[in-house]
Amino acid sequence: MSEIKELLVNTMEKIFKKHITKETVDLVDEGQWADDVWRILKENGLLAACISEKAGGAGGDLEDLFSLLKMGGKYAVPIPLMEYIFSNYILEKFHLAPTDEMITYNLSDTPNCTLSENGEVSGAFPHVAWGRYASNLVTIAKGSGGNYLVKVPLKDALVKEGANLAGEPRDYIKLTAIPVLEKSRIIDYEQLEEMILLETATKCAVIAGTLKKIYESTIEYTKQRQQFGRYIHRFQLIQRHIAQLAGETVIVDSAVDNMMEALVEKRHRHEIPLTRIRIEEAIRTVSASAHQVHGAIGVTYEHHLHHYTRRLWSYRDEGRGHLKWSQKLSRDLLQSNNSMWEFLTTY
Amino acid sequence: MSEIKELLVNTMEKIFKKHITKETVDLVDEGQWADDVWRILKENGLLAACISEKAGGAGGDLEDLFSLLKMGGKYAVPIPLMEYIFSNYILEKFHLAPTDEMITYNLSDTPNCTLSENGEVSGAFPHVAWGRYASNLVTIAKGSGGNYLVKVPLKDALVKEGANLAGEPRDYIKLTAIPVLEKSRIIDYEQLEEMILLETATKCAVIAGTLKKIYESTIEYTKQRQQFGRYIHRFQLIQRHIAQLAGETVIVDSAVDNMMEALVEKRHRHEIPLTRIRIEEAIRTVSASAHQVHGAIGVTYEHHLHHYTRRLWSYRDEGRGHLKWSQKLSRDLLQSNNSMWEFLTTY
Amino acid sequence: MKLPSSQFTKDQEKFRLEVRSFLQKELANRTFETACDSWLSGCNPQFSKKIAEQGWIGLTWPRKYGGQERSAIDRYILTEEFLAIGAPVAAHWIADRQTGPLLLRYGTEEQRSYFLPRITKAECFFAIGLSEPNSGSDLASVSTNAKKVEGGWLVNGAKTWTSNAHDAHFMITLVRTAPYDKDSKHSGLSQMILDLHDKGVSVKPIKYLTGERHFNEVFFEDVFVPDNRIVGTIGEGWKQGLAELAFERSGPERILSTFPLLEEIYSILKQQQNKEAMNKLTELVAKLWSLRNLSLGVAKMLEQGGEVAVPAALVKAMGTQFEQSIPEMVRLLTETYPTMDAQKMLDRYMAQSILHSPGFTIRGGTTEILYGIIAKDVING
Amino acid sequence: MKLPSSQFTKDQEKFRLEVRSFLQKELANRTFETACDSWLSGCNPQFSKKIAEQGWIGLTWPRKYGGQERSAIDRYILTEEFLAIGAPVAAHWIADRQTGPLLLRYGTEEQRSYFLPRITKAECFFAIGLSEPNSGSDLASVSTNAKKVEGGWLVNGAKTWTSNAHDAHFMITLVRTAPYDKDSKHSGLSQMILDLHDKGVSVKPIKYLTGERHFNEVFFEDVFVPDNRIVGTIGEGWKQGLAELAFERSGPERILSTFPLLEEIYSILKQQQNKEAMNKLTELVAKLWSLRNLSLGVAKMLEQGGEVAVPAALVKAMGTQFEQSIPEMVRLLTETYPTMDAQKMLDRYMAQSILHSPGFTIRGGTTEILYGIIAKDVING
Repeated sequence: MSEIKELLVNTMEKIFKKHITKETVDLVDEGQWADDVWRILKENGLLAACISEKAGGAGGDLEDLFSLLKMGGKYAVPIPLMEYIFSNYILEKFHLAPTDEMITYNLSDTPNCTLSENGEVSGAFPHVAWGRYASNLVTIAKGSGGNYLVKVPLKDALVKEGANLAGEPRDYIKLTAIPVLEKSRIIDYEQLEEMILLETATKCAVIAGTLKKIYESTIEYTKQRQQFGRYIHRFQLIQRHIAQLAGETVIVDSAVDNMMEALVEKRHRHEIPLTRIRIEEAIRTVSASAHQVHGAIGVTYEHHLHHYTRRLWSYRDEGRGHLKWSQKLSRDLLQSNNSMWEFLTTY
Repeated sequence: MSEIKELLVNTMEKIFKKHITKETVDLVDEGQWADDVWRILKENGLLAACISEKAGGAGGDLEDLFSLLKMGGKYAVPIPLMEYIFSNYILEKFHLAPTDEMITYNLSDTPNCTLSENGEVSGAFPHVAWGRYASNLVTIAKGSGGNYLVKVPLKDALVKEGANLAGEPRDYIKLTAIPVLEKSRIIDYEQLEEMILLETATKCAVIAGTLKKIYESTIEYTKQRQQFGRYIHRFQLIQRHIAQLAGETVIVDSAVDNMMEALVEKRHRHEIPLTRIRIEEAIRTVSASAHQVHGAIGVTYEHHLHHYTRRLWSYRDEGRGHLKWSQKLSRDLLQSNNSMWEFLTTY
Repeated sequence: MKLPSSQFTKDQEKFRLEVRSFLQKELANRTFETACDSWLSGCNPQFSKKIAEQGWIGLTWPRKYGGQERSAIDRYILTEEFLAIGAPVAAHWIADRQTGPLLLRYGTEEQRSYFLPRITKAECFFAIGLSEPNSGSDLASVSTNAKKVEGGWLVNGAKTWTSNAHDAHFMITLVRTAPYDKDSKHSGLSQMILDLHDKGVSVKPIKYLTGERHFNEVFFEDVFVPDNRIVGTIGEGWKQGLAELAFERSGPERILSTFPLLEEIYSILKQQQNKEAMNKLTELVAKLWSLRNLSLGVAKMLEQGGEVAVPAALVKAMGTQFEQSIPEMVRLLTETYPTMDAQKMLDRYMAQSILHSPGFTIRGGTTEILYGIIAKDVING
Repeated sequence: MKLPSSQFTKDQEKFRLEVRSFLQKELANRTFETACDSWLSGCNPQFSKKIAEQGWIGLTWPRKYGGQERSAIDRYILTEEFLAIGAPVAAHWIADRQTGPLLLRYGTEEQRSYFLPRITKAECFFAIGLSEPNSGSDLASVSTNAKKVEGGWLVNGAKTWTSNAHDAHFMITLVRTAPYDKDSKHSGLSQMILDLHDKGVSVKPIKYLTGERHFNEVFFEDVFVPDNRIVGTIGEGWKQGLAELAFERSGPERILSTFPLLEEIYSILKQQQNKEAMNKLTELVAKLWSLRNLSLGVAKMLEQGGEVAVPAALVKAMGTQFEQSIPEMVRLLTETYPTMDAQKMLDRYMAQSILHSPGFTIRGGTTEILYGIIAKDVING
């Protein structure tokens, strides 16, 4: 990472650290909107990261975007940071206008939403992230001749509130003949796949940040907690947990960095699925080890650990998960003429 | 277990302990026949266990048989104990005459061996246990109208020597128009399955004995070996291995006992596959943990550990293994009208 | 360690079906909803009343105390059926599993006649007061203390992680009746029955990570405990408590907490006729089958009075890892979207299992502590 | 710890293909047979000669010592290609990986000019003498001692588990040059180059569990080591040895020992067009991909002079568990009958992998020791 990037990350982290406390994150569980966090991130231009300046964004490259997403994961940011940024990023990438209104998205490789001839969208979506707060939805609609990326207003949508395991809004949204605000040209299968790849990549970055937070926080705990008259990090069985936490965290961190570079160099077709598949084990190991080390205190609402572990348990089942990515990668491997070693060493 | 049974087991164990040393087991790797062991077990009537007295056997029930097989596994007995006993057991069960000549068997649910009208057997078998030493082979041959259990002499067979990972003879045997010594009536699919169930059950007993030996021997080692000035059983990470070894050993022991009782009560259709499937994990965990605890000394030929671990690694891939048993059980589960809980609690 | 195998008698089979059909009827009548981890987090006093009406609390206890004098195996069967269907039996669980046997072993006649009949009628629920804010796994370090006064003891201190203390009437409390002696860490501890509604007792909820109220901190400020509420012998509290551990550790609740999820995925895979996933499921079934054999073997051995410390601790260590692994395995067999209020039962049981799982390998002795106990027992014996 | 990512330059890619095509040709010519764990158990001095002829031993070393002055990443690529194809490079492995860098860092000019060119020509193989019969993981407790005499040192004692000492010419030996001091366990140790053909040295084979000769006990009876064979500073042996550990721990040989088996099962599953098994295989591929990124990241960081003790130890701890898991995973994907002389490559690689696996998590630092090292480093820093 260049020095200027490091400076940027440090500045970001200062803002997150100052404004996102346990109590702020609790707001999500209480069904409240963390307006301060939203306002401050917006004021600091963080919500416009990686949107070009000509489209009203703050500029920056993919590396900045990923740093921000990791930070969002690390602080369990109680607003739709990833959803807002990703929606706008996709809009710009497909030549629609980003917005500074609240926006979220829903992506599926088998869209169950239609676009009529006169530009009206109808369809239903389960589990739309932060849907109740959003003014707009980005999604794929099946229209004449193919699929379109559309931006739809939500003020006339039917919204039924729901939540994921972390208490984050995941709302059922039904659209009945809602006129689109904008639509793209026809999107082919590869373009749709590309969007889903990108979505998965952003999720991986968020998860990497969350894993890191759990790791750091658990290490800290082992330095403070005593049992049988010793700090618990001195017990071999705790050391084993520490080593496993460190291992999974550094593996995912390095996987996400490599994935991000692959994305920059447009050779990410396999790197994103590989990262996503590998993250599965990290989530399992890290959440289990962290809770085991924390003991009873870690399963209380008072302690902050669950804000991160519940998010991991939620995120792994949202969007295209490891099962589907395994099948996808598996198909490519079955059709490949390369050896495994060639697959791993050819870019 | 009744007191008389316990006495029997203790007597058996004394014989095994006295006559089966590391050096005796080494003979197998050296390609030698452990004649002393064979002679002594025979003299003590152990090779005729569970064969009825009227068929020239020593009597005894399934519990005795399983105790003997466990003992065979525990001492890595360097002769075809299980093969000899099982062959004769099957012969008697299907109304053919047991023999006191050396005998082995080959079973497959898709026999690739034919029985001609004039009673001659032709076919080839890979990996026949101790084939080079056997005078007779028990196997299934496809004849007119169906499958038959046959006893075939091996003196005119083509034998190519081979070995499993433990160095035990596993020979390629080819029969060309060899006249059978005896054949059964036509054997139907259920009867064939029943034979394979029985074979799997006997293997499970042998494996249970081998697991127990590794467990006991590893515990002993942790009491003798010092590192960093302490006995290694005092280190938490070694204690974790000890607990896992104890857990897998006691689980398999109890599974085999339950399986054996089910066999006695003829409700073993699922108990044998369940035992065999569960054993898979025990082999993996026990062999890995035992080697890890022993460190470098445990991978030397000088140490006895490998005689047991190599046998486990061999046995798990012989006969019908966990993959096929999983598929079998899976088929039953897919067709069942019971709930899982009914499946587990109904006999 | 040779354990008995897991056959049941005809009468036992009959009893199982009787319990099962009762529970299925109650389920159909919506008296309760199936849930994972219901034995500890499903506190429903009304439902416990119904169980009491069947005579199923204190099943093994003497008739003169309201029990049925049935065998421990009958009780094992009863408990299994509760767990398999995910019934909310937490209200009376501790009193039935721990308090009853403790009083039958160490209690006075007065204590037995007073408490046991009330427990069997589900009129009297118990909590356990062991852990303290700073003790964690190191139970010998408890510092809640009782000072001798005229006619009884004055208790000061606090207990934490006491499940369901807010619904319980009494608490078996481990207190220090003599100063801590580092050379004899386990001496000087005693067990007392504390009335949770007494003056000086305050119960403060600790929210579980799901936001549900589940366990509590309980504070004592000069709480007077009369002499007749001491259990057993003063100073023998540690030993008395240990004696019950094998029962607590080896029960079916260390294997079956997430069973409803396993049952549900089985039903789904059958509907799908999904061979590939069912092949994988057989491994879970084999694990469960063998753990259950072990747990049952320990139960039978306990009834015969055999030594079972190691296998009992093994059931807890291996069983809780097994129940914890079920949601992680199930998610490899089908796609799920776990939420606590999901319509699809699979998703709901997944959510319950995932969120309650972390506790399985912590409560009642962490896996790490158990490994040490098992290894020491194996080495010494 | 932020590690560099694993991109290669065009030149590096070219070099990889050059190595690969050389090895494939040799394989086709039957110069060697692919085998698992060949980097440590495949000792073939003739093959090492061929590698030397390519200039591929001491690839990174200064030209004046016979090296090519290539980058550590080039060497990483070279090593990976050896491992991926399972080439028998054990004869020169230790000299190339450890002795060369050690002498370049701590050796005298005379030692460098004498040994390095010979190593690069595959004329001179090295072993390492660390463990002793009673030291095991506790290396600080070594007791082989060297006494100062006129012009050198007299060495007495024994080393054990020295891989390939029977094929090596010299051994870098850790000896005690000052009495053991329990308050400063790591002081008083020194590194010396011992000629294995010297008077007083005897090499006794220790058979591996496969029956193969692989490691040895080496005994010293008044072996004279001249002063010019001391490496670095007397008393600094522990520190000098530690400095190289990151290289030793994080290399591709901690991930790829069983790679030929993975390659073979991939080819079989493709032939079978076995979707179900291939789905499972993607998990192994993702693990390997991520471990390789980590290992490469450490290699790049090392070249930049960064601090990598923790991630290097993590590569060893996680990587060796991964390579050990491959045979266990492969057997879930297809039926196998592993034997050492099987015709089917899958069965042969399975046998090699199963029988050699136990050593992976023991040699070069047991997993248990690594966990402690990692945890301590993490906690302190």
